[in-house]
Amino acid sequence: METILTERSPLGMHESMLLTRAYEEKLAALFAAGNFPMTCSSQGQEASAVGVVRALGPDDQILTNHRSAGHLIARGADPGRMIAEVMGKATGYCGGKSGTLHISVKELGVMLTSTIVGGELSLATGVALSKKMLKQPGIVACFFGDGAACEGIFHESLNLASVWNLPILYVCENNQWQAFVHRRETMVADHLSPRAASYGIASTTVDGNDANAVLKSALAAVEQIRQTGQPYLLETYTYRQKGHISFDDQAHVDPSELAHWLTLDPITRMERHLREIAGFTTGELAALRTKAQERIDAALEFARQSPYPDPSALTTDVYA
Amino acid sequence: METILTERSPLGMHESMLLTRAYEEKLAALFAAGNFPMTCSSQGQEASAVGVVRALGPDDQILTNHRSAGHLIARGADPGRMIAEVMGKATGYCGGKSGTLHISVKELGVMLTSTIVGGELSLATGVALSKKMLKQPGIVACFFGDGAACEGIFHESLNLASVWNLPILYVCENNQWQAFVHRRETMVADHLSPRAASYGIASTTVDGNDANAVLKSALAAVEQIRQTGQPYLLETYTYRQKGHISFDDQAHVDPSELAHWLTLDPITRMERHLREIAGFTTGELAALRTKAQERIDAALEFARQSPYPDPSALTTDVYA
Amino acid sequence: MPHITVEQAIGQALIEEMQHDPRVLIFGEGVATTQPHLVQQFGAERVRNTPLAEAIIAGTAVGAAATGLRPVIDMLFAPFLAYAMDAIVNSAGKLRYMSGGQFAFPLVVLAKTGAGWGVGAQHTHNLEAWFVHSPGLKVVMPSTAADFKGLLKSAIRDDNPVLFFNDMTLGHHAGEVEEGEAALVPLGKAVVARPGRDVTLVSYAKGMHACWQAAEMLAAQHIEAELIDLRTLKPLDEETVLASVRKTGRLVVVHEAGPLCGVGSEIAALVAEKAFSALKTPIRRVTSPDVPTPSSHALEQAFLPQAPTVVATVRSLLD
Amino acid sequence: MPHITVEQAIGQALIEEMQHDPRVLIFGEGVATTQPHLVQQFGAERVRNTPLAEAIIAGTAVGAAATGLRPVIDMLFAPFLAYAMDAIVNSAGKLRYMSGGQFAFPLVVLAKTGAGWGVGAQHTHNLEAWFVHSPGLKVVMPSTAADFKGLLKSAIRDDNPVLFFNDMTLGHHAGEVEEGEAALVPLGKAVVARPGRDVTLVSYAKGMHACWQAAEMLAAQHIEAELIDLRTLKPLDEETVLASVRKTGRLVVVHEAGPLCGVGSEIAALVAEKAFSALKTPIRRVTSPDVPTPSSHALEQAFLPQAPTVVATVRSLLD
Ligand SMILES: Cc1ncc(C[n+]2csc(CCOP(=O)(O)OP(=O)(O)O)c2C)c(N)n1
Ligand SMILES: Cc1ncc(C[n+]2csc(CCOP(=O)(O)OP(=O)(O)O)c2C)c(N)n1
Ligand SMILES: [Mg+2]
Ligand SMILES: [Mg+2]
Repeated sequence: METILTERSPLGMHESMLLTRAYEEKLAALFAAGNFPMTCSSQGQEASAVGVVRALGPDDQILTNHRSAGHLIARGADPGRMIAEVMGKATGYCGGKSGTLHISVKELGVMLTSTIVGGELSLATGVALSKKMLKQPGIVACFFGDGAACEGIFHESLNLASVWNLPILYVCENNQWQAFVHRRETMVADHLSPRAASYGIASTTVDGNDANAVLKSALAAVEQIRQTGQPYLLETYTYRQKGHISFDDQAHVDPSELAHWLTLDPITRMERHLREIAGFTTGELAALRTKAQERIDAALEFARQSPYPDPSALTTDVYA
Repeated sequence: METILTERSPLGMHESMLLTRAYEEKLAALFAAGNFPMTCSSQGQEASAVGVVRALGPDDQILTNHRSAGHLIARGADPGRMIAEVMGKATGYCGGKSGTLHISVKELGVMLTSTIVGGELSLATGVALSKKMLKQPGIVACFFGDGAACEGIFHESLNLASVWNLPILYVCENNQWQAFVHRRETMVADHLSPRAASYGIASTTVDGNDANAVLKSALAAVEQIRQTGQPYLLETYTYRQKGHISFDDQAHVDPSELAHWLTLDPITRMERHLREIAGFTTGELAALRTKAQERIDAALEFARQSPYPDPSALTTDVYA
Repeated sequence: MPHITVEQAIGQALIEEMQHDPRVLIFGEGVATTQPHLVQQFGAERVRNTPLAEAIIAGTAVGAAATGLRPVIDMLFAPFLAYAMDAIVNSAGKLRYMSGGQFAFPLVVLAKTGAGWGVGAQHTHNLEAWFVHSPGLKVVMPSTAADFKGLLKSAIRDDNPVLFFNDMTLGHHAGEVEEGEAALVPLGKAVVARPGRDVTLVSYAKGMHACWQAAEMLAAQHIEAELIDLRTLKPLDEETVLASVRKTGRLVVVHEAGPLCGVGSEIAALVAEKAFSALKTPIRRVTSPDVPTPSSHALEQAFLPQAPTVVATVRSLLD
Repeated sequence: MPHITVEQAIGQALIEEMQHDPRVLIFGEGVATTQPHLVQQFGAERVRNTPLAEAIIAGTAVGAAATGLRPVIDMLFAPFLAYAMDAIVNSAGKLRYMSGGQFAFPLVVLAKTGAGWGVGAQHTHNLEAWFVHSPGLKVVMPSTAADFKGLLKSAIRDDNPVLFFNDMTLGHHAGEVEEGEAALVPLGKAVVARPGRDVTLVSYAKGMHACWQAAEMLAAQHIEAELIDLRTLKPLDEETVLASVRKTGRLVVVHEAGPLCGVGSEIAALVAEKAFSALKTPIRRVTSPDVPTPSSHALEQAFLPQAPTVVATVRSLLD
C-alpha cells in the first residue's frame, strides 16, 4: 500500500529532501564501488522536487522523467522498491522491467514516466484531458528539463493545453544542463518561463533551491489552475550538482559555476532556515540526516534481499 | 534555362500576381471540368508571395510547401513546366515524379519543397548552414503556413536558427486556415510574429494582401539578415480565398469572413494602386489580365503536348 | 444486409462505438469540420479538431488512453505518422511493459494509405510494416466494407494500441455489412476469401482486389488459387496461412508496400520456417518496387502490384 | 596492422574523413563536449553541440546535405530516431526521387543500439528494419572494428543518406584495423566470415558474435557452419547469401532485433524465393522475442539471442 505524502511544513519537506539526498548519494557510492547500475542523479534539485510535489493534493497526478528520484520520494515512494527497480528486482515498482530511468507508481499518481526527453510533455495533455472529460478531481503536474523545452513537443504540448484549457502545471526544472550540453548553448535566453506568454499561458520563475519559495509559488500556481482550469508554467531555476549520469565526471563543467551553485545547496539552506527560524539545534539536524541515511540503508537491504524476476516475465505485460 | 526574376516595380509585381491568378483559376477550372489533378490554390495570397520573393536576390534560396504556385511564378518559374508537373508529364520540373505538391526548381533556388507540413522549416536550417559554412552569398527564405507554426518543428527550427545565427527569413503566411481547421481553433493569439521574441528573433507582421507593403517589409528584413546574419520572422497576414484543395467546397467557411477578405483582394488593390498612383487606364489593366491568361493558355498547351514519362523512370532517381 | 461503401462502414463503426461507450472520443486535424454529424450527435468534447501537430495528437491519445478514455485519432495520411512515432512506438507500445503492467493503452490510430490518386510519396507510403516490427502494437488493414466496419469496432474495443490503416482508394468499394454487435470482426483472424487447391495467395487491403482479379483470371486457365485476406497484420493469424500452404504447396504474397522487411517478407519467412516441407515451389512476393511512390499516373500504375503480375507470378510457379 | 577497439575505429574514421573532405562536419547533442579533440582539430564550426531537438538535427543535416555539406549526425540512441523520422524518411529518403533527381543527400546518421547494459526499452531498440523498409536510404550495421571504420568511411563518402547503427556493447571489441584509404570497406558487400559446408548462419552486428561462438561450439560437434556477416543491410548483398545457401542447403538467420518484418524475415524470404531448390531444411530465425527490451539483467540476457540457442537451432535442422 502506497501512501501519498502531502506534508508541507519546512520540516516535512526537509525530511523528504534528506531522504532523496541519502538515496542519490548511496546510489552514487554503489556505482563508484562497481557492479551497480548507473542512474541520473537529481542531487541539488531536491527543493524543486519537494516544493512542487507537496503543493499537490492526493487527487493530482504527476508525470516525470529520467531524473525522478526527488519527485518519487517527495510523493511518498518507498526507496526500497525504487532501489529494487534500479537493481532489476521483482519487487521494484515496475517488476524490474523499467530500471532506473522510467519508474512509474500509478498508486501514487506518478504516471507514464518516459525517458524519451519530452515524453512527459507528450503524455501530460492526455492525462489532463481524461481528468477534464471524466470529471475527475485534481490537476496534472508535468516535470521536464530545460533540455526538454528545446524539443518540438514542448511547443505542441503547451499550445494544445492552452487551446483546450487543460489543467496542467508545467514544471520546467531549469538545471542549467542538458546531459553534456550547457543550457546556454541551446537557447539565447536564460529563462524558459517567458515562452509561456506566446501560448497565452501564465508563468513564473522561482528560486528552485529554496523549498519554501518553490512551495509558495507552486501552491499559487496550483490554486490558479484549479480556479481557471488553465495550464501554468512554473520554472524552477536550479542546478544539477552531479554529472548527467553516474559515469559523467563533469570534466567539462566550469568549476566556478559548480562552486557557486554548491553555495546555494537546497539542503544546507533549509537547515539554515530550520536553525534560524524554527530553532532546530545542530544536533537535531544531524540526527535527521542520520535517520534518512538509515532509511536508505534499510531500503538497500530490502532491495538486495529481493529476488530477480523469473525469466518467464520476459514476455508478460506486453499486451493488456 | 531558368531565369530568376527580381523586378520590384509595382507593375512587375502585378504581372507576376496576374500570372499566378490566371494559373490558379485555370487549374481550378480544369479540375471542375473533371479528369484533372487536384491542387492547393494560393489564390488571395499572391501579394505575400511576390512581395517576399521579389525582395530576394539571385543568390538567395527559397523553401516552400504545398501552396507554392505564387512563390514559383514570382521567382520566374515557367507555368508550362509547372502545369506539366501537375499533370505528371516528363517535362514537368520534377519529371512528373512530384506532382503538384512538391515542385522544386533548383536552378531558381527553389529548394527541397516538402508537403509534409513543417518540412520546409526542418530543412531550411541546413540550407542556411551550407550558405554560412561554405561562405556562399545570400540568405534563405522559408515560407510556411500558420498551421506549420503549430508543429514542433517550428519551435526547433527557429531556436536553432537563433542559436546558430543562421541567415533565414522565416515567412509565415498566416492565411487564417489550416486545411479544414480555422487558425483560431489552433492558437490563442491572432498573430505568429510575437512568438519570435522568445527565441530572440526579430519579427514583424505585414498586411499580406498589399504587395507594396510586403515588399517593403521584406526588403527591410532581408537587409537586416544580410547585415546581422541572424534570422528574422515575417508574418504576412492574408487569406486563402479558395478551399484547402480543389474539392474543398468551403461549406464550413463563414461567408462574412470570406466576403470581408475578398474586399481586400491583392490584385484588385494593386490595380487600384496602378490606376491611382501610376496612372494606368482601365484598358491597360485589362490588357495585362488578358496577357497573363494567354500565357497560361500557352503553358497549358505546352503541358498537354508533353509526353508522359517512360515507365522505366519508375525506378530512377532513387539513389545518387 | 445493407450494402454500403467502405467509407460508410468506417462512419458507422465510429458512430456505433461512440454510442456503445461514452469513453470513446475522436480527434485530429479537421475531424470535427469534416464530420459535423459526429459533433452534432456526440458533442464538441468528444469530436475535436486539433492544431496541426501530429506528435501531440498522438501523445495526447496515449496519455488519455492510460487514464480512462478510449481515443481514436485521425492522423490523415500514413507518412504524417513520421511525426508521431515517439508517442506510438516508445510510449504506447512500450510503457505497459516498462511499467510492469501498470498501464493499458486502448487507442486507435487511423491512417490513410494507398497509391492511385497521384499525390506522391509524402502522402502515399505504406508503413504498416514499421508497426508490425514494433512491440506492443496491433495492426489492422482491411479490404472489404464488412471488415472495415467490424475490425474498426473491435479495434476501438481492444485494450491495446491499434494502428488501423485505411487504403483510401477502397473508399467507394461496397459490400454487405451488418449492424451493431453482429458487425464485429475479431482482431487477429485471417479469412480464406476464396478456397483453392493450386496456390495460396496471401494479401490484405488493396492487394486483395488485385488477387481477386488474378484468381478469376487464373480460374479461367483452370488454376484454382486459394485467397487469404490477412485483415489483421499483428497479431498475425499464422495458422490460417500455414494450413492453406500445407494444402496448396505454393505461396505468393501480394501487397502494395515496399518489398524489403515488409509483411510479405514476414509471411514468406513464416512459411519457410513452419510449412517448409509442404512447399513445392519457391515463395514469391509481388509488391511495389523499393522506390518512393511517384505522382505521375503513368508511373503510379506501374508502381502498383496489378493482377496480371500476380497471374504471371503464379504461372511461373506452375509451368 | 594496429589493433584497436570499435570505439577507436569509429573515432579514426571520423578524423580521417574530416581531414579528407572539408565539407564533412558532425553535430549532435554533446558531440563537441564529449569529443573535444575533434573540436580542437577541426574547429567549432565543424564539430557542434546542438539543442536537444532530434527533428531539427536531422532536418538540418538533410538540408545541408542537399546544398554542399556532408553532415554526420549523432542521434545517440536508436529510439530517439522516433523524433527524426520525417527528415530521414520523408525528406532524405524521398526528395531526390520526388524532385526528379535535382538533389542528393550525402549524410550519415549515427545511432546506438544494443541490449546488455540495462537501460530499458526507450534506450535499447533495434530499429534497422524500419530504414531497410523505407526507400532511398542505405543501412549499415558492422560487427568488427575494421568494418566499423571502413564502412563509416565509405558511408561518409557515399552520396546518399546512410543510417549507421552502432551496437554499443561492441565498443570495446578490438581487432586489426588499417589506416587511411586502405581501411575503406565498400557498402553493399557482405563477407563470408567463416567458411563451412553444413549450414549457413547469416547475421550482423552483435549477432555475429553469438554466431562466432556458436560456430565454434558446432565445430566441436563436427558441424561446419558458414558464417556470413551482412555488414550492410541496405543495399543487401543477395549474391553472397544465396551462394552460401546454395552450398550448404540450410539457413539460420540471427539478430537482436525483433522477429516480425525484420532483416531475418527479409533474408528468409529472399532465400525461399531465389535459392529454394537448394534448401534441404526449413529456414530458421533466432532473434529477440517481440517484446520491449527489459531492463533487469536477468530478463535482458534472456532477451538476447545467445550462442546456445543458435547451436540448438542448427542441431534441430541436422538431427
Ligand atoms: C529524445 C531524447 N534525446 C536524448 C536523450 C538523452 N538524454 C537523456 S537526459 C538528457 C538531457 C536532458 O536535459 P533536460 O531536459 O534539461 O533534463 P535534465 O537531465 O537536465 O534533468 C539527454 C540528452 C533522451 N533520453 N531522449
Ligand atoms: C504533417 C502533415 N500534417 C497534415 C498534412 C495535411 N495538410 C496539408 S496542408 C495542411 C494545412 C496547412 O496549413 P498551413 O500550414 O496554415 O498552410 P496553408 O495550407 O494554409 O498554406 C494540412 C493539414 C500534411 N501535409 N502534413
Ligand atoms: Mg536540464
Ligand atoms: Mg494556413
